[in-house]
Formats: sequence, structure tokens, C-alpha cells
Amino acid sequence: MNLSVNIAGVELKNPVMPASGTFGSGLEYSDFVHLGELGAVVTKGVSNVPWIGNDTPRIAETKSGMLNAVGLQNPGVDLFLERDIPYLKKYDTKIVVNVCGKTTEEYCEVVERLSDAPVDLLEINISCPNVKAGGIAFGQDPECAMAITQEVKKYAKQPIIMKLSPNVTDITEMAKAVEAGGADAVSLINTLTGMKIDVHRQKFVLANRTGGLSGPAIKPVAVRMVYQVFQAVDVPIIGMGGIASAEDALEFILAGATAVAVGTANFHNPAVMPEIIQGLVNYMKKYNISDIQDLIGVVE
Amino acid sequence: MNLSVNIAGVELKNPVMPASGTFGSGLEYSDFVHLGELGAVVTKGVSNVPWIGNDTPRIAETKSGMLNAVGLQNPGVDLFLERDIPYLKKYDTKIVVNVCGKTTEEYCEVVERLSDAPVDLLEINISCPNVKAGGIAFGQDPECAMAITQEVKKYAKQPIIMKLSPNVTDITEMAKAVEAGGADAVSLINTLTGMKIDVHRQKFVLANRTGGLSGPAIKPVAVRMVYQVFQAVDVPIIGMGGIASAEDALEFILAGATAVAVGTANFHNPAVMPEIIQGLVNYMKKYNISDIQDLIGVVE
Amino acid sequence: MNEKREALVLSQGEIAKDIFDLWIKQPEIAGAARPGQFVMIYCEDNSRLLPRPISICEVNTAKGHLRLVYRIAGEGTKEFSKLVSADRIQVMGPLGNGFPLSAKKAILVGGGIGIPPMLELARQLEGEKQIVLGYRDELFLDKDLEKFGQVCIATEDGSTGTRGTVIDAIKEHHLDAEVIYACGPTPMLKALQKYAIVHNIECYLSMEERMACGIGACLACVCKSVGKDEHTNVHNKRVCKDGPVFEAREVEL
Amino acid sequence: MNEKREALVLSQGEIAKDIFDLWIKQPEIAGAARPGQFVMIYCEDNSRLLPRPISICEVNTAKGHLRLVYRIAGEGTKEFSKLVSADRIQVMGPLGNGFPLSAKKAILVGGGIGIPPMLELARQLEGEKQIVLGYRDELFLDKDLEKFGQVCIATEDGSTGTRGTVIDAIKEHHLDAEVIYACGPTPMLKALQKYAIVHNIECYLSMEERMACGIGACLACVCKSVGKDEHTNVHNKRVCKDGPVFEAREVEL
Ligand SMILES: Cc1cc2nc3c(=O)[nH]c(=O)nc-3n(C[C@H](O)[C@H](O)[C@H](O)COP(=O)(O)OP(=O)(O)OC[C@H]3O[C@@H](n4cnc5c(N)ncnc54)[C@H](O)[C@@H]3O)c2cc1C
Ligand SMILES: Cc1cc2nc3c(=O)[nH]c(=O)nc-3n(C[C@H](O)[C@H](O)[C@H](O)COP(=O)(O)OP(=O)(O)OC[C@H]3O[C@@H](n4cnc5c(N)ncnc54)[C@H](O)[C@@H]3O)c2cc1C
Ligand SMILES: Cc1cc2nc3c(=O)[nH]c(=O)nc-3n(C[C@H](O)[C@H](O)[C@H](O)COP(=O)(O)O)c2cc1C
Ligand SMILES: Cc1cc2nc3c(=O)[nH]c(=O)nc-3n(C[C@H](O)[C@H](O)[C@H](O)COP(=O)(O)O)c2cc1C
Ligand code: FES
Ligand code: FES
Repeated sequence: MNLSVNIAGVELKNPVMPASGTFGSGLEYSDFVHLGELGAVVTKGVSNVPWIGNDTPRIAETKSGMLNAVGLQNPGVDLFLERDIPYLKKYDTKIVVNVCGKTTEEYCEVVERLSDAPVDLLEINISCPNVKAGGIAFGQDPECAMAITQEVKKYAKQPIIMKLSPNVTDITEMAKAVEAGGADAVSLINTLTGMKIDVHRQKFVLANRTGGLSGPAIKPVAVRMVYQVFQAVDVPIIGMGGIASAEDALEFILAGATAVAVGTANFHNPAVMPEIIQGLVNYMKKYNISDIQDLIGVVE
Repeated sequence: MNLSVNIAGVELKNPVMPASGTFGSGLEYSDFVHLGELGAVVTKGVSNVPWIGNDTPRIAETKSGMLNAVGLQNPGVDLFLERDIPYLKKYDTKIVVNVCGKTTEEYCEVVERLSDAPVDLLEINISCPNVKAGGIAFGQDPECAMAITQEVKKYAKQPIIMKLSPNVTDITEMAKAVEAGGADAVSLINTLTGMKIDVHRQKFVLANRTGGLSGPAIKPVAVRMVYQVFQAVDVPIIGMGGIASAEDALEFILAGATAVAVGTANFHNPAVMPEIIQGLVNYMKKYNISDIQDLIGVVE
Repeated sequence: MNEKREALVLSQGEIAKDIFDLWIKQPEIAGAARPGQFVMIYCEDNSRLLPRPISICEVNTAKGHLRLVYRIAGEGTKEFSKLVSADRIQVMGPLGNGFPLSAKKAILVGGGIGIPPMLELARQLEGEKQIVLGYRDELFLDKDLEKFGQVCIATEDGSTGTRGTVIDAIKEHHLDAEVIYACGPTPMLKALQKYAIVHNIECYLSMEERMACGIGACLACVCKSVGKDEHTNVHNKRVCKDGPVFEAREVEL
Repeated sequence: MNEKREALVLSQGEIAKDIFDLWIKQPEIAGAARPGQFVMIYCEDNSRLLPRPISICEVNTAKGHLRLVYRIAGEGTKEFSKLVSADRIQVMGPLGNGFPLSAKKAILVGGGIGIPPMLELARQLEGEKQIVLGYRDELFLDKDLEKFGQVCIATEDGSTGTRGTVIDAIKEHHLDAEVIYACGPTPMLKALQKYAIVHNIECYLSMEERMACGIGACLACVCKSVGKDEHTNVHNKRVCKDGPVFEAREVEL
């Protein structure tokens, strides 16, 4: 039985990885999950210098979902290269580094600093809704998205995954734009922008007012977008948004995802990813499927 | 204590009404709810001629939400005027007729036919994602939205509520466009486009493939959009999307909604609207608020 | 006013693999229920919003008791299967039209999880009754039904009775009747529809479709109908309100 | 490997209005727990994804029992309040750093629902203990704590002990100490932080923040810290991992 998939020339032993920002750089979750069992580890977004992130409260629970406005707190690329990459290299898994920035220059600086590091793939987060200056604009305008892809590609030695925002009128336009810009893969969806109000205090629950909605609540939107993008572009897709079980992961694969990422579900069950991998194996056994790649995009 | 609110000159005895399409024309729910207790009754979308709608399955459950692709099945404006309006006139409530069409002409035809009917408000659904030809385009392009608002206004004798789609990059742009086109009010949000796949059958769950996501799952997105639109335009807002309790309704009001509509929650609890109205009264008593209008948009 | 009502769980047991037999007490619903009608059961888990339609299997009007027999099909029915006596659930009903009763010589056909509504129907029909039950393999409710008439069984694997479908069983036993009542999977209903038309027999089919409101307002649960539906004047009748029981000639399957 | 574990509910009772006293059996967690640490309790309802952090109130290591005392604050704790003996729940822990133990003369300060962790702390501290408890009105856990030292009570409404805050009670009773341990609402922690700095007393505060992962990975639960945090090299420490207990001079409140 073959569970391995290929993203832009990088072979993952299975299609399951954490979604950026929900798994740190793996260290904390290594108490719960054998990192070597995962298809890849995707790190929290990393920027050129340390970012302090937003004020608290940074999260709120919603029905079958949650809002977050962490605001990309991270130690910056230097400490990241010194500490997190060597840590991850101890494990037999692929390393995907999520990159964030406020300007094209900042993105390029991080990508350049990572270019000689033992990193397998770069995921460029042009869609984080929580950063005031810049960030989101790249992910909501096709021309900006194409331009930043082109720039980043100049500095990258690893294949580039562009992470798309769902807060757009037409996700296929965005996917086509980054493909035209040279993206080697796309990942989707990032969070939907949302808000929660404490009606007793008459105040925003999050210090940042708005936050990104994730979790099972958004899965139908995510599956739809993966399906649409699969019809529109040729690059491989990493699908995410509300995956909490093998069946959820299979929905994304059948819709067209080559691999899947699991975010919010880690908070509900820190051992969810190995369970999903096992569930994929069970499904393939049950339906006599020898290669998981035969499932990609076959829904009808 | 004053619970009444004013939408474009029409006074509602309270701010609670059903969301279009979830309540028929009131008849079926009159076994569960005294229609005269509601701020208004909003009818299912009505078109110039009968529409047969989509094939089944038309709905699917999702986590804290549901997908629907009913496809605006309706008897057409003639039977509607003959049967549904006289039925609703028996009750001491306001009548909001939801209008759908495939072309500007079709919308205008329905609006014209309704112009002399005893209808208080017209809600123009330019956002239904389930109709193939036209429909959705109006709701996703600001220029089209403005143009159709202007056209409809020429035929309408009642104030016009434009119902906005959340499947857009910038909801404020849409709201400003319909305001510029002459809209007397806006309602939001319609459903988010989603998809569900049956992984065992490897098939789309809905005959229409995609459907509209509604219910508590989407509430954070809806509250955020209502808040953004409240900052952007001067016309009153009818807020909806996942409301299932008085607290939910208050979130929308605090975010800027003058009135609220309840959709999917009716399926979970057919008597939910009177409960919400009572909950608003309880809240106002508890916090010593004499006029509900003092709550509109006051979140901070 | 009609409403969502609380019911008391009296007992529950598993009568075949994944098939549960639930008795609840809800006097208003039991007092009004007719064979072929259904109730909506609401989930306690807040992530599941839609109520689950379940047919009325048996009614004890005097005591206000209702029997529901269902198969675990997904998360909602799995939740229900954990109910134990003294638990409380939210139920709405009775809903739908139910089977039209008469004293004619009848064949009652139940396929799989379509069997439960046949029990209350058998109890209330006054004429001669022949009961045909189709199963994949394991039997259930067959003993309950034997009290009301001749029971013929068809199983897919041939482990009991006729190997094959309910149509095979009807043919094997040379059953004939003035009226057929049926509930079961669509292929079975289709075969019976054809059989009834060919043999010119009155025939009532109980249909299934995904539901949201359960009371005719949302238009989720339509089936293609020969006549125009009264509600929207197109050829789409609502299973929850105009049905779930339709005369075989009324619907396109 | 650490993991989410199943625990058995041994008993639960309401010890004051909306305050519940829950004993569970979970030997692995009980075996490792230290005072000031917390556990995460998961909701059974699928619409509530995030686990709820609850402090460890008392531990019986030998038996593998844990005591949790919590207030109904929202839907999750309301769900927990319905647990009865023999139910099973999912729990993760013990999490966080806990209070540093010593034999110094100590003041233990608990405010409202910050009182529970003071109990296991009082049981394990070896030095002289003065225990100051702040309540709005109704008392709880005060009898349990009396076994371990002098208990001074402050109530907002003056119904018991000092009218006012825990600081008022400390002053009224002229308490002094080499170390203060505290858990309670932010205004109380702020007042104690100031008090400790002014009086130059070592002081440990247990902080509260919204959490998602509970293990230091998601950066939901940070508090402003004087020093740079080791994890992201900014001035934001993680309450779940670097805390919940911080030396008063370490954090900005
Ligand atoms: C009028 C009517 C009477 C019925 N009577 C019975 C009965 O007596 N015994 C019995 O076992 N089953 C009966 N069913 C089928 C039963 O409603 C479904 O098996 C049940 O809703 C599945 O719910 P779930 O949560 O377990 O499955 P899930 O797949 O988790 O349900 C998801 C959604 O799909 C709906 N759904 C799934 N399967 C069906 C189905 N076959 N028909 C309609 N909706 C479905 C659910 O109601 C829910 O809204 C009846 C259906 C109808 C329409
Ligand atoms: C380290 C720590 C220890 C705690 N120990 C106790 C204890 O021993 N006893 C006790 O009664 N309470 C304790 N709390 C507070 C307790 O976690 C919250 O009251 C509880 O999470 C509320 O959940 P809910 O579902 O009832 O409320 P809801 O408002 O429905 O919860 C919604 C979300 O907000 C979070 N949340 C709400 N209030 C708080 C809060 N005050 N702190 C952190 N998260 C919150 C919930 O965890 C959940 O994710 C502790 C909190 C922390 C951080
Ligand atoms: C707490 C939290 C932090 C996140 N941080 C990042 C991030 O740093 N970079 C990024 O690209 N996406 C980030 N995301 C988005 C997730 O990677 C993912 O796209 C989204 O949550 C949808 O998946 P889910 O529903 O499985 O969580 C974050 C999400 C959460 C919940
Ligand atoms: C079954 C169903 C049918 C609907 N039909 C219509 C419609 O005819 N016209 C319309 O403008 N919106 C329609 N909607 C959208 C609702 O009016 C509402 O905007 C949306 O469902 C969000 O609210 P809710 O989460 O409370 O359901 C429909 C929604 C559902 C669930
Ligand atoms: S379920 Fe709503 S019309 Fe039948
Ligand atoms: S809750 Fe995730 S870092 Fe503390």
C-alpha cells in the first residue's frame, strides 16, 4: 500500500502534516506525536525579525470552531534557524517552513536566509488576516499575489507553496495568479475572518477585534475551494480547514488535495494526526486501494 | 421598554424576523409561532414564473451548520400574490418579500408585480449561490450590484433591502455599491458557498455539488461583516447568519444591525423566534436598557 | 400550538446488529399518531442541528407510549443508541400524512429499516393482511408482525425464506391483494411501483428524503411528482408534508 | 508519551452556588501532579472544541484520585457540572510549572475561584502557613484549608471576616511572611504584586489566560513578561507552559 505523495518533487511518506501555527515547531507536540510518523512538520510563521504578536485575549471559541488573532508572534528567522531547524532535523520527516512578512522585502529576506538551510519546502503565508500592515493585501489581490510569488521565487532554493486566503470572491483567480507567478504548490485555506462580541460586557472578545475562524465549522468552505482550485490549476494542493478525522482528510483528497494539514483539531486531540494516518490506511484497506494518489480529485 | 425598530420608514414591533427561505411564507410555522409576535415575516424567494429548484439531495448537515441547494423552488409571483400575501395579511406583522431572478428584467418584473401589493419591504436576493444563470454575479460584483439596485428602484414602491453575499473579498465595497444605487437597507449575510463529499461513495453529497453554508458555524463571519458594513454605510442593516439565541441576536445588534433574521435555527427549534424576543426583553431588563435602539452598533 | 416536546425514555434495546428498539413516553404525540407518520428526534450534541426523521413503529395511545425502531446510520442515530431508560429527549410530531387505512385485502411490504412503520399499520388495518419483509440477513420485528398476518420473508443471502427481493417473495408465494403498502429502499419501491401499475393494484409508498424543517417550509425534501404540488405549483411534492406516503402513480422514482 | 486520558468520575457535588467539587480517578495524572499545575478537561459536546483548564485542587497519589473545584462560567463548565459518578471524561495533564515549594513562612492567598489550587499547596508546604481567602459572599473550601493554618477571610459584602479585599485582610491581621503564593482575579494579583514589591517579599502569582493547546505550541495564552521568553524571544511568556505560576517581578499585569 502506498501512502506517499509528492509535492513539487518532495516526497512525503504520507499526506498528513500539521497546519502552520498550531504546532509550534514540533517540540511541544513531540510529547504526544512521534514527529517521524508525520508526512511533514510545518512550522509557525517566521519573519525576518522577532514579532511580538497581538494583545490578549488572542483566541475565542465559537460553535465547532475558534477564532485566533495570535498575530504571528515568532522569534524571527535567526533564532529559528539556530534552534528549531536543528531540532526538527533529528526526525525522519520533511520540514516545511511557513514564512510571513509585512512587505515583499521582508518575505524575500526570510526566504533568502532559509535558502541554504536544510528545509524541504517553504510555505508563504500571504493570507494571515491578523497583521495590520500589509500581509492580507497580498492574499486578496491577484496581481499582488502573483508579484510576490515572482519575487520570492528569485530568492528561494526550495519549492514554494503559496498559502491562500479564503476571504476572496474567487479563489481560482488567486490560485491561477500564484501559479502564473511560479508557485510550485498552493495550500488552502487559511482562516476566514470573523468576530465575536461579549454581549454582557458589550466588548469585542479578541483584543484585535477580528480573528481568523478555523476548525470543523469552516470545512465545507475549504473543501469547496480545494475542489475549485483543483479544477483551475495544475500545481499540487495542500488542503486544510477543519480536518479532524481520516474521513475529513479524505474529503479534501477526493476534492483534489495531494496532501492535507491539520490545525485546530490538534487542540482537541493532540494525537489526532497519527489517528488520521491510521484511518487513511484503514480506508484504503477497506476499499482495496493500493495507492493513495489514486484518490486525488476523483469525486464525482 | 421599547423593542421596536425602524427599517427605511417601516416600523417593526421588534427586531426579529425569519431569514428568507427557512420559513416558507409563514403558513407551516404558524403551528409553532404566533406570526403576529414577529417583527416581520420574510418570505421564501419569489420569481416571475414558478421555479422547480434543484435535484435532491438538497441539504446536508455539517458541524454546527448545514448546506442547502434548494435552488429557489417557488410558485412564481402570481400564485404568491394570490395566496401567500392574503394569508400573511391576516396577521399583525410586517411583510417582507424576498425577490429572486436570473436577469435584471426578471427581478424588475417581480418587483413591479409586487409594487401595488400590501407588502411592506422588498428584499432583493442578489446573492443566492445556487442558481446557475446570473443570480450570484450580481452579488459578487459591485458595479452589477449597483446597477441592479438602480433598476429595481425604478419599479419599486416599497423600500428596498439588498441582500448581500458573504462570498466576496470586501463586503463594504458591496454595501457601498448598493447604497450608492439607492438601497434603503441591506441584509447580510446570505450563505457561504460550501461542499460536502461522501467519502464512502466518493460522490458529492448534494445533487448541485455546492450549497450554501448556514447556521452557527458561520456566525463569526456574519458578525464581522455586519460590523464592517455598519462602519461603511448609513442605511440600516438586517443581520443574520447563525442566530439561535437572544445572545446571538445581540451580537449582531451590538455590531450594528438594526434588526435580525433567524434561519437555520428554526429547523432546530421551531419556536426559537419568540424565545429570542423574550430573551431580548430579559437582557434589556437586566441591564436597564429602555430602548433597544440604544444597543445598535455600540460594541467597543 | 404544536411544538418540540420532551419525551421520557422508557427502554431501549438492540434487537439486531445496529438496530435499536426504543420506547418513549410522549402522550400528546402518541395520542395523535397514525401509521406511516413519523417523528423528528433532536440531537443533544450541539454540533448536530438537524432533527432526525424516524417512523412511528408502534403506539400505545392509552399509556402515551411510542415505539421507534432505527438503524445506526451516522452520528445522530449513534447518539440515540446510547439513550437509556429515564433519559429525556426532544421530539416533534407526529408529522406527515400516514397511510390511508381501509379494510381491503392488503400486502404490507417492508424492506430493511423500512419495516418499522409496517407494524403499527398491521395493527390498525382491519382487512386480510399478507406481510412481506425483506432483509439483508439478520431478521428483526418479524415476530411482532406474525401476530397480524402471514409473514413472507426474503433475504439477500437466502439465509431465511426466499433468496432475493420482496418481489421474488411475492411471486414465490403467489400473493395478491387490492392494496399494497410499502416502505423501504428506493430500488424496492421502484419495483413495487412497477408491479402495482402492471397488476393495476392500488399502492402506497412511503418515501425517504433528507429533511431540515420536517413541516413543509424549507423545500429540502421534495420528490418528483406527476401532479403539481399545491405549495409551489411545480412538480415537486414535499416528502415531509405532502408525504411521506404517496400513491405509486403520484411520484417519479 | 503524554496523551489525552480517560478519567473516571468518582463523585461530584455543588459546594456553593455554581461551585462544583469533582473527584476523578486518573492515576497517571495524579501520580505526576504538583500544586499549582492544572489539567485540561475536554467537552463531550462536539460543538465545543477547546479544552478547559482547571487547577488541581487536591491529589491523592496513592489512590490515583484528583480533586477539581470549579465555577460554572459558561457552556463547558455547565456540561461538566452534569457529570455524575461512573461517568467518563477526557483529561490531559498535569500541565504548567506549579508553585515552587519551600519551607519559608508563607502567606497563601486565594481569591474566588482562585482558591482551589491553594489547597494542595497548603497540604504540601512545610513551613508556617497563613491562609487568606477572598470571596464575594458565599464561602467554600475554607473548612478544608483550616486544617493547614490560620485562615483569614475577606468578603466583598462583609458577611464573613474582613469587609473588602484580601489585602485588607492581610493588613487587618498584620500578616507577614517570607513568601506569598497567590491565585485569583487580576486586580487581586496586581495588588499583591505591588504589595510584594513594596514589602520586598518573594511572591508567586498564578495567572489565567484563554488557552487552546495548553502545552505551549499555539501562543494563545501569553502574558507580558519582563524578560524575553525562551520560546519566541519576545516579552511574552506562555501561561500554559512557562506558567501558570510566575514570580511577581517577572510579569506585567
Ligand atoms: C420519513 C422518514 C422516516 C424514517 N424512518 C426511519 C426509521 O423508522 N428507522 C430508521 O432507522 N431510519 C428511518 N429513517 C431514516 C433516518 O432518518 C436516517 O437514518 C437518520 O436521519 C440518519 O441520521 P444519522 O445522524 O444517524 O446519520 P447522518 O448521516 O450523520 O445524518 C446526517 C444528516 O442526513 C440525514 N439523513 C441521513 N440518512 C438519511 C436518510 N436515510 N433519510 C433521511 N435523512 C437522512 C440526517 O437526518 C441528518 O440530517 C427515516 C427517514 C425518513 C425521511
Ligand atoms: C491555568 C488555569 C487554571 C484554572 N483553574 C480553574 C479552577 O480551578 N476552577 C475554575 O472554576 N476555573 C479555573 N480556571 C478558569 C476556567 O478555565 C474557565 O472558567 C473555563 O475554561 C470556562 O469554560 P466555560 O466553557 O464554562 O466558559 P465559556 O465562556 O463557554 O468558554 C469559552 C472559552 O473560553 C475559555 N475561558 C472562559 N473563561 C476563561 C477563564 N477565566 N480562563 C481561561 N479560559 C477561559 C474556555 O476555556 C473556552 O475555551 C482556570 C483557568 C486557567 C487558565
Ligand atoms: C492558533 C492558530 C495559529 C495560526 N497561525 C498560522 C501561521 O502562523 N501561519 C499560517 O499560514 N497559518 C496559520 N494559521 C492557520 C492554519 O494554518 C490553518 O490554515 C487554519 O487554521 C485552517 O485549518 P484548521 O481548521 O485545521 O485549523 C493558524 C491557525 C490557528 C488556529
Ligand atoms: C434552506 C434554506 C433556504 C434559503 N433560501 C433563501 C432564499 O430563498 N432567499 C434568500 O435570500 N436567502 C435564502 N437562504 C439564506 C437565509 O435567508 C440566510 O441568509 C442564511 O441561511 C444565513 O442565516 P442562518 O444561518 O440563520 O440560516 C436560505 C437558507 C436556507 C438554510
Ligand atoms: S423538510 Fe422542510 S419541506 Fe420537508
Ligand atoms: S495555550 Fe497554546 S501556548 Fe498556551
